[in-house]
Amino acid sequence: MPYFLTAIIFMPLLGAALIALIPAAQVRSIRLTAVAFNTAVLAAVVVLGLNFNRHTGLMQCLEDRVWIPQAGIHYTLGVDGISLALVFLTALIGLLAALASGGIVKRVKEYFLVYQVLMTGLLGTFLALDLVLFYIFWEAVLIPMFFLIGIWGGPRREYAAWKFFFYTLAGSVVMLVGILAVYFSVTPHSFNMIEIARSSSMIPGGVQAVLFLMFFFAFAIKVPVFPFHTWLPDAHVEAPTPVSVILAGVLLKMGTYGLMRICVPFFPAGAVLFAFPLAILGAVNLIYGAFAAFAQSDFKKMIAYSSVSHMGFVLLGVAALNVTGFNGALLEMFNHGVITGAMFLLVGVIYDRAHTREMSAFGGLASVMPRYAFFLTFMSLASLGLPGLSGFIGEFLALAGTFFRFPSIAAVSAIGLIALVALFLVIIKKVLWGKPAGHASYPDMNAVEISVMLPLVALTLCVGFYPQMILQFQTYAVNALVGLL
Amino acid sequence: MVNIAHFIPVFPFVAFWLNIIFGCRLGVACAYVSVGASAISAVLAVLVFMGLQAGGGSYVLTPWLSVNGHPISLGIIVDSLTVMMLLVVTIVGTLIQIYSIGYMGGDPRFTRYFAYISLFMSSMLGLVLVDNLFLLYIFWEGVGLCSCLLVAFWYEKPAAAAAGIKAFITTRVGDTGLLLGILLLMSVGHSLRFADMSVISAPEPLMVLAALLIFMGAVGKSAQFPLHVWLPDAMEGPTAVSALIHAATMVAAGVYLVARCYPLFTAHPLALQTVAVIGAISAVMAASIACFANDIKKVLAYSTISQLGLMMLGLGAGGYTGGTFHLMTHAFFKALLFLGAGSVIHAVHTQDIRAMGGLFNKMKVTSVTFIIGALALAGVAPLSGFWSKDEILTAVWQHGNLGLFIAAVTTSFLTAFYMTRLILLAFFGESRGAHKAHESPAVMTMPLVILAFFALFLGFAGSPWAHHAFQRFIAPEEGEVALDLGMAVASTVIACAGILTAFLLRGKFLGYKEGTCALIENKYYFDEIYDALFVKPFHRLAAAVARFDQVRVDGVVNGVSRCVQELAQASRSLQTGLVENYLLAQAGGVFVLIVVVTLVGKLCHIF
Amino acid sequence: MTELVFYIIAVSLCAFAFLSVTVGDVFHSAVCLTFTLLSVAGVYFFLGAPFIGVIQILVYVGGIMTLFIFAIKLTAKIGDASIRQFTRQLWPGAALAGAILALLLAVIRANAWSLRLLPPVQGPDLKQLGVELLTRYLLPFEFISLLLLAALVGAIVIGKVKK
Amino acid sequence: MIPLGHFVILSAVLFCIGLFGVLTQRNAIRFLISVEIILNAANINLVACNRYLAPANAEGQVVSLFVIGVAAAASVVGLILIISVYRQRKSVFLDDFNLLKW
Repeated sequence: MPYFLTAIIFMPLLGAALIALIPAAQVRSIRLTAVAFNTAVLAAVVVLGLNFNRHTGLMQCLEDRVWIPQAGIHYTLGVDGISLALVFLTALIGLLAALASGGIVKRVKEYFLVYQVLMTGLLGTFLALDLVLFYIFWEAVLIPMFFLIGIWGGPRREYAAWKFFFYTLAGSVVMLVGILAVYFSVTPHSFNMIEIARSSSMIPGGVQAVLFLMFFFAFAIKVPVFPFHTWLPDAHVEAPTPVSVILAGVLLKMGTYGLMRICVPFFPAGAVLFAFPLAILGAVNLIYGAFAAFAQSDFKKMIAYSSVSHMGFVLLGVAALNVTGFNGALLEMFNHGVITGAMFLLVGVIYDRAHTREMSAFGGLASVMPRYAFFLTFMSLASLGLPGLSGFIGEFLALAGTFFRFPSIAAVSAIGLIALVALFLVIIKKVLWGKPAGHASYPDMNAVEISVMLPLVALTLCVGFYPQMILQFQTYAVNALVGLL
Repeated sequence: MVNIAHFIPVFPFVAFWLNIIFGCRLGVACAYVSVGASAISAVLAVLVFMGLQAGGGSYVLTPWLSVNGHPISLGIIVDSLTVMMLLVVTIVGTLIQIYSIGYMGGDPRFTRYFAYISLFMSSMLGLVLVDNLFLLYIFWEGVGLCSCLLVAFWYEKPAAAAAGIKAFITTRVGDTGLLLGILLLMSVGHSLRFADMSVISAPEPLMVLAALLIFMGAVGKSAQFPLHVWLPDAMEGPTAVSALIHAATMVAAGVYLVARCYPLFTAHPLALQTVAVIGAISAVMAASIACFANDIKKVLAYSTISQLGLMMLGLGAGGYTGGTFHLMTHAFFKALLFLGAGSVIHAVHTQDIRAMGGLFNKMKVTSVTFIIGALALAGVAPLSGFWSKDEILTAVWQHGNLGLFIAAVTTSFLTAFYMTRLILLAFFGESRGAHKAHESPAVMTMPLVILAFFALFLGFAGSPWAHHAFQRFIAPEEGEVALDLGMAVASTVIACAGILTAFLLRGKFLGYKEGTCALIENKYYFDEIYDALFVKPFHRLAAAVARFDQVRVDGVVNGVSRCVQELAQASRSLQTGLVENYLLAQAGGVFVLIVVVTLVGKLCHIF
Repeated sequence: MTELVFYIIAVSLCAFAFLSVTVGDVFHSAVCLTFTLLSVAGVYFFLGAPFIGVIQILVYVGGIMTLFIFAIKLTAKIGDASIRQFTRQLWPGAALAGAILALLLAVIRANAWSLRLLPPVQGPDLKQLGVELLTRYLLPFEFISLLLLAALVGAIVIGKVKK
Repeated sequence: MIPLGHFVILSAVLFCIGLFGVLTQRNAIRFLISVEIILNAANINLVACNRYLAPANAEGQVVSLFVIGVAAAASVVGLILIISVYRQRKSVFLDDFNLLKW
């Protein structure tokens, strides 16, 4: 199908245009339009997945048009096993977060407008194959996110929004310089990501190392890698629930996706050189995030820091530079999107009722809200990496990959595993267990909330039981990636 | 018949989802769903057992995952060890679930209880069926989760909630070792299948390390020293749970794991020796604590640790049959003891044995079955415990290490002692509580009777009269076995000595002043030490990390932004608005420019 | 002889210029400027550019200086000598100006063309100037006229007293 | 005969006096006076160089004519601005006009 990827990317934007035409007072039709368009995107992505050739590591559905010939910039799109799962995740989380946006009552029209633009940026980032195009989409994500946090956020929203914006921008600027440097260091000069990956051996080792670091800096902020992570808790705490879900579920993956799409294939020598430091950073992320999360008193902040911890697994997997590690990293990216997205939804559910996120204010909710208790327990267990649920497979593969390359780091990371268990059990204990006090009147989760959770629960279970569901799409792409090293 | 084995865990799993989703509507009926499911599993297990006569084997259901090019398949292993575990788990599990109908009756979360139990059954059965370590790990964590959820079943009680978390985290420490062991085995041994355990060749130190890491998982799950601290606390859960999970099945999984990976251990004596030593330490330590415990369930919990230690000791000393045999007999009589204790607690609403007394006349069935269980545990011939314990003692004796043998003997003696003390205090003497005790309903006593039957006669499977059927079943390759008569006499004498000592000291039990043996009464201060060594530092470290994050890491970020602001602020004051200042700066700039241009010109001339 | 006259003019030129930026009274400084401008005109005559010299006298002394005197008179009371006439950066300014002078002098000294003497060829005469202005430099020339017109209009607009 | 250097030196001295004035004058009118001195210094330079270095051409003189013209325009506008500001603020001192900052 020609222009199928273009259609996927710009469908949300079309939705935005349509929403712009609806009078602001018709909140209901605005919501419906947004949901409808996100459903359409999800359907299109499912069609894409069904037509996806699982037996090749090459790019599929390629689209290539000259865009700015004077600068050698093309409009290139394509999908492979590395991006497919993330595109699906984006579409799914996008739809669920749109469904969960019922709590947004302020300037609904603007909200969904910005939201749709965000979706276009996210999908574009994962599908772009031209560095300049990638950069444009990358930045296009930043601006709507800035507004979503800055306008619809909590009390310290402006601080959080600015912090997020400047932090990410600082990384992007370095990346822009890196993009230009890459363009000039390959012959023929090209922004095409496939060609650059193919001719990566042309770049001398030292240059590769420097460029690797430049790109890594940009991606590290997005992931976020310790010590560039402090924007994340602030942004999460201030962002409204659906935005948090997008932020944790999809946005963070842009960083790790960049690592796998750009850092490793473009600069294999740099990747090999920095694999060990990267693995150390992964272990630090894992342990540090878990510990930092443990001491928080704000529910959302705990989950935010646990995200930092989980992204440590992804880093470990990438640092392993082997098939197992890459598979684990990709799977963990997907799983983290599903699980942590669900966790933020659950935090939102309880925040809607209690209007606070202080852990000390909860307790005994298992008796008051049994369905909520089920979902929270389920997702916490998935988060802590309980075997049988999806989180475990990704973590295990990432850890196994690391173990094959750096056994000592994998062994140290085990501390993080224990800390994560402690963290999520304590969350369960503090929120659900104990005697209910003062909040006996909270209604249990309603149909909309449950219907948003159910697909995530189903995915968590299915991937946990049958990881090939996701892995089968990425096998060849990962093998191709390892082949570049 | 063997290849129906993989259906065994499916039924409880279905029962779990049925109870979770339709639990509210099913009400009390959900108990029948769970009991029915595990009864079907039991029937299947028996069928598999009978099919085993035609030869066991392992089969692969489906490839599942590929790690580093090594396929991990969903494979099932069916051999004597598996079948023994299947039988134990399904039979004991079914009986305990029946018992639970009475014991948990009226609980507001009745359905939830049975859902968890079914999930546990399913995980436990999966655990013993799978043919490789990786899948075992999955179910291993699954039973750990169920244990945690069931210990914290009455989560309104802070102690229960804390115990649940403690159970999960402590075992998770061991499990992390197991996970690392799996990774190590995978990277050096290239196979996780139990069938390949004996043929894996890799550098000796790495294999020892792998074996020890795997053993670490067993230590956590079987509550062995030094990870035993969670099991006594886990007694906060419903007593039926204690019986099923924390006595009969789950805690025995550690022993099962060692038995399953036995070739790995026997190939490396250091690993095997470690197993024996850890088992010996656990056995003696826990037995000594049990002598001073006053909570009926705590006595039994420590007894469980001690007996599991004894099994480990047996395995470590090379007594494969002894260890596994004791695992089986112990499952039955310890389940019986716990259920009996539950029955008592149900009747008197206290767990303190000093507040019981004189129950024998009020609760005939419970008392008799409990005493049968206690005697079996104490190892009095010819009850089941005698036979299995005798095997272990023989094995340890033949192993030749005197220290280990003394430990085993001491454990036997102490076991007989504390069980007699428990019975004397709880069932005989005067009634010390103002309670009207009564016998439990039939749904609870019936399983007691059945279990007592097993406790009485199961041991004969290992006796000469049955031609050592168990030994031939579990380890046919070990060849002809014979009863060491001397050892049998010795072990009976030891047990009797323990019982006798308890009788002699019976007057002193009640008047015993606390603090005389502070070290043992306080469980060797393990909780306190761990609290000071791990728990508190963990919290402190977490707080420190959070503070560090806020102050230092974020401080740097905010500091950078503040620097920019300050810089802007500072450069603001340069903008005086006075044209003369601007001009001065401009002229200065011109001056500098001229200097630079001339200098550069000069330099160009020079070079 | 002519050299001597030139040097006298040069020295007085510098002196008047210096006085015009240092004397206390603004009116005096305007007078000094007048003399400065006249001296500059004199220098032009020495350089064989009598037309420029005449224009200098006409435009500057006749036109611009008149404006200055008007301006000074219109802002009358500031002629008061007691008011501080220098900004706070007198000495930095003086030092910088001196430094630049020293630098310029050094540069001039170091260059050979500074010793060049008057060439025998006659300089451009009035006719040549006129032709150049109306041919090659026609556009700038017209721009200057436009600029003057704009300045005129602008001055009227700005100077108009608003009611 | 007078060497070119002397004219240039004269121009330089005059320029620096003007520069000094520009840097130090508080009174706006004297500021403008200083500007005129600088312009004259430039003019001397232009005419002198024209005469000495390229006597056949008239560029220097043409440009100096332009300079005079522009200077005239500049001082007209400058002075009228000063008068206008004086009407508003009753001051011609530059340090009283420091609103254009931050």
